[in-house]
Amino acid sequence: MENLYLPKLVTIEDAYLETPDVKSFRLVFKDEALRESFTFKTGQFGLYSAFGLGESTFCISNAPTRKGYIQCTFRKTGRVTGGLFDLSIGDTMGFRGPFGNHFPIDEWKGKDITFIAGGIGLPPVRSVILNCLDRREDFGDITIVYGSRCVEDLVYKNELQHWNDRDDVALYQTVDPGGETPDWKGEVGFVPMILEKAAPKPKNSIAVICGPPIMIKFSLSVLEELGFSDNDVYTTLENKMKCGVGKCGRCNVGDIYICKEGPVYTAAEIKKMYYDF
Amino acid sequence: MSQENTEETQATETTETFEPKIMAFVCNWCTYAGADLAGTSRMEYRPNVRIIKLPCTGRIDPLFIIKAFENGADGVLVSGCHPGDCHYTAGNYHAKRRWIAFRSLMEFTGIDTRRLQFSWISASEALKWVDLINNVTDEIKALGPFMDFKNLKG
Amino acid sequence: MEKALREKARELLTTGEANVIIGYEWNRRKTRATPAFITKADEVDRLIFNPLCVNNLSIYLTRKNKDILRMGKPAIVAKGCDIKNIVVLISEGQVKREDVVIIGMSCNGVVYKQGLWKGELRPEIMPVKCHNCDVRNPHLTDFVIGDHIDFTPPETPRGMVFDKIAALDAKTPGERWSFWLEEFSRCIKCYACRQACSLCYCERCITEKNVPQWIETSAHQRGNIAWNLVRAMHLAGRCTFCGECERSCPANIKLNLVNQKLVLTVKDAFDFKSGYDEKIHPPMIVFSPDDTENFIK
Amino acid sequence: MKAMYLKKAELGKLISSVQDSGALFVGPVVDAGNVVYKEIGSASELTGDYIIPVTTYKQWVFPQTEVVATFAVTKEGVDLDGVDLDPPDVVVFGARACEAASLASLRSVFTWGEDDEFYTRREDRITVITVGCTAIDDECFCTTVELSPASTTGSDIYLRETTDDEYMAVAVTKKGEAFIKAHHGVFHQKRAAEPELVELKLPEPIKGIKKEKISAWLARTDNYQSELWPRLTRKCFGCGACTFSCPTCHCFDITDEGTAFGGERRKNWDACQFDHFTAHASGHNPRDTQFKRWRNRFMCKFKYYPDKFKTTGCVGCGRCIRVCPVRLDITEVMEEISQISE
Repeated sequence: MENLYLPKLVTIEDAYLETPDVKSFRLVFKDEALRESFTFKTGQFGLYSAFGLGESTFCISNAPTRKGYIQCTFRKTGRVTGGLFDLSIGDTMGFRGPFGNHFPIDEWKGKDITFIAGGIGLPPVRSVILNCLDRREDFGDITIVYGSRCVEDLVYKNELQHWNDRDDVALYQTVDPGGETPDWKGEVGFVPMILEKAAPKPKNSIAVICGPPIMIKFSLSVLEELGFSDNDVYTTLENKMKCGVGKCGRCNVGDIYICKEGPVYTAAEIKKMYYDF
Repeated sequence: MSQENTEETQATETTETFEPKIMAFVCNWCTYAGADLAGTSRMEYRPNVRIIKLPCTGRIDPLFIIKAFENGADGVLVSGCHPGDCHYTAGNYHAKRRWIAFRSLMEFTGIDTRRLQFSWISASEALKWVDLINNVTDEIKALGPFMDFKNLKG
Repeated sequence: MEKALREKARELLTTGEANVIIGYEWNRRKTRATPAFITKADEVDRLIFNPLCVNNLSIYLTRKNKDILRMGKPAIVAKGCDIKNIVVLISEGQVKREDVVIIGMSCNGVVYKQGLWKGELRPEIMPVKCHNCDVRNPHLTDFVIGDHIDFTPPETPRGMVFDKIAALDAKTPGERWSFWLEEFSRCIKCYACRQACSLCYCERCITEKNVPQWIETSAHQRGNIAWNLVRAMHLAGRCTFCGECERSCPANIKLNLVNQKLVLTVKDAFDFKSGYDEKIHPPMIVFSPDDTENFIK
Repeated sequence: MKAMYLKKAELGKLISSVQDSGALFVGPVVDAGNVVYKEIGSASELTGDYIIPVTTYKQWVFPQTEVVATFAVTKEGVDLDGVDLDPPDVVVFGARACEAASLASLRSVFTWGEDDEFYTRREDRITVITVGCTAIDDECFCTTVELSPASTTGSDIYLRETTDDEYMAVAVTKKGEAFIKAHHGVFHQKRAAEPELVELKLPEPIKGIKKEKISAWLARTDNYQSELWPRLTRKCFGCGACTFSCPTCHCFDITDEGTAFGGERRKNWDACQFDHFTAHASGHNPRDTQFKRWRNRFMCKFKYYPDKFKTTGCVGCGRCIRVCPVRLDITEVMEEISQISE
């Protein structure tokens, strides 16, 4: 019987503590055939099981161009993520997915791309960044603005270093005022302010945003001032999900089921939705 | 419930050698110390009891007791400092009020109150602890496995 | 009576003594009374009061209903039995006495379920609480609407609930267990009992606490027994026997029996009846060194 | 297929015939003062004196709680087992026309995109035998939502009572035809004169309600913020009685039960009326007050279902009105919306 709710078993191949409460896993399917056949698109998400505790939803944070494994990053907040957080290399967990729509990267060929992320909002964006970097010649300028509350809370520190070292990426790292350490070399200030400073050119350009609602709100108005069209600004909507397949009825924003029709939307599409955030 | 439980239940049903599982919720300062004294004094008593130590009997939520039964306990023992001896002055008095109501509720619901026992045991009463555990174990052994809860459909 | 109520409501709204009147109004067909929130003085004529006004409106004073709290200072239309709940809310620090205007209604009784109403209040359709009511003249009020009612409740409470409790007490534990198993098995976990209860005011109920998941949320026997026992226990010494939980239960589970059993237990053990004096602490948060029991070894 | 007849006195025969075939027979019985659907053993348990049972028969296609996977955690890893569902045949007798129409709505959700076989396998094996209503109450409003006691949508067999204590049975679907054939010993053809049918009772359509006006008003996203929502629905205190007794409500939760060593994953009914239904782990809740949750229920019935799934979201059975502890009447909201949009 086709069981929509039956997860696939995955093994934690690598685990990495990003911040005191954020962990990244690198997962491989137990089923070797599935390792080969599994594909996903950038922006899609999965449901991750800690057996005995339940399932939790977060994005797949690696790029589909790097095959054979899944990466995810999550913050320990509740029952399931708390359980997942306690797992370590070699442990088994469950995965269902991939679900949802994806970023239309192929349509972005030849354009400049600006990534704007805050805190734990970087993982979904990372998938797009990696995808774009793997096909670097397809795109114009790449700008990344990433900030968090404090230096300790920045995720993917190694990767940030790597992006910083590249000549073909403009990386702006920032922490909220008061969150800096004495040896902090990045910016200090909220993400929207730094975005204003980075001032990406709006023409022939795409912006991808992910982060806390308040950051999204102010970044959107900055982008608007810079002259970005709502059709060129992408974000991913996150809502509580249980089934991932449009049955359980809780992720809807108005008539839109985020898990099936989302989570990736342009700002223009979001403005047309019922206000149910 | 875990498969371990159901297997064990089935096993105990078929044999004469039923060994009850007894859950004891005890306070850190008196009963636990009493049980500890029994241990350090090399007193022997029935191994059927599993102890959960809490700071005070006032911390014992009736929910713990329900949860213990749900998870396959055949009996539950709750024990703490004698009235007036509470390390936190009055935790056991509050607990006593709660137990009066809870025991009445359990009785009204039809749960055999012999499976839910309460006692006061001080840090020096190792003997009382040993006797209590032996008695409670015998009593619950005689009652057999607590099928009321084990038979609940999950 | 309704006229006096409307006048009082108009006065409270115009003077600004209250911003919202929580009362009752007719439904569209005028067959049922339903809660109403009146904020404008020219709408007070919607207010009604009759034996169909069975809801315990004190639920709207709790923090569960934040959007109602945001409407401003409430004046609540309350029968004596509803006032008992307000008293408990005050004694537990949930509501400040000065933050609510209580319009007490003299009451001759209500109907247990509104569907039973055929235009006349007969004893058979009244809930047990009404037959034993000692607060037909409301006890904690700012204003009383209606005439003084001469009614002396029976010395020892009577009625079906008490008979059933006595009958159950006389049975063996095994029989009681099967009775409750059957009752609780019908539970569908809609939590109407919790939501209807003004004393279940937690913003996060124990069933919603999931680290660990104390009470299984599935509506199977195990989860249902745990939920119903814990709900009853959380109301021990607090329940005023307003009966809203049982009335709201779509599965007709006899919640009044467990609740009243605990009311009786608390009365016997601590000589306390909840809902009469807002200055006395509820029995489960205080103690007396003289509390006696016969089961602690 | 021609109309067949079934003597009321021979229901017992039908029940044993169904049970002999290995199927469950579900019908309305009185339980603790309520008429509910229940699996029954004999005809004496059935009641004929009801408007509509308080509970729905959706529990036989979408159980309140069901295991979707079991797992055991061992040193080596996790043993995970799916469920190979083989549900029994179920015959629901005495359904009402309104409720029968709801299975199509549930199916549309559970087969949208991927098929939820926990639902479809059960629904494939259910036979719905509807009895036309000869009594109604104030809460019935099927005629307001374009159904009626005479509609056969969703029924497999439609029964009408006759004045000589029989049912006239019309097979609506192939499944119904097959059912009558399988139990042909109980059904018979009328030989004498045409029987007289007991007249159906139809609720008067509520005049103030205009369906097109409601959809047009709901379609405007600015009306989502209308003051009407809090005004009419703030008395709702957020229990799940309406959703759990609704034949088209489909929301569920997926939860794990057990210990660190093993347990099961369950699919349980859930309700959009509960405050934690949409709450994020961060504490943010998109529907943080009760009127927003109630608004979602209304929108789901009258906007999302019709637009997205092309099925009806509300069949007018009136159960949500009957069970509501604060008597929040969905038709009053429909009427109000129809009127303000004039």
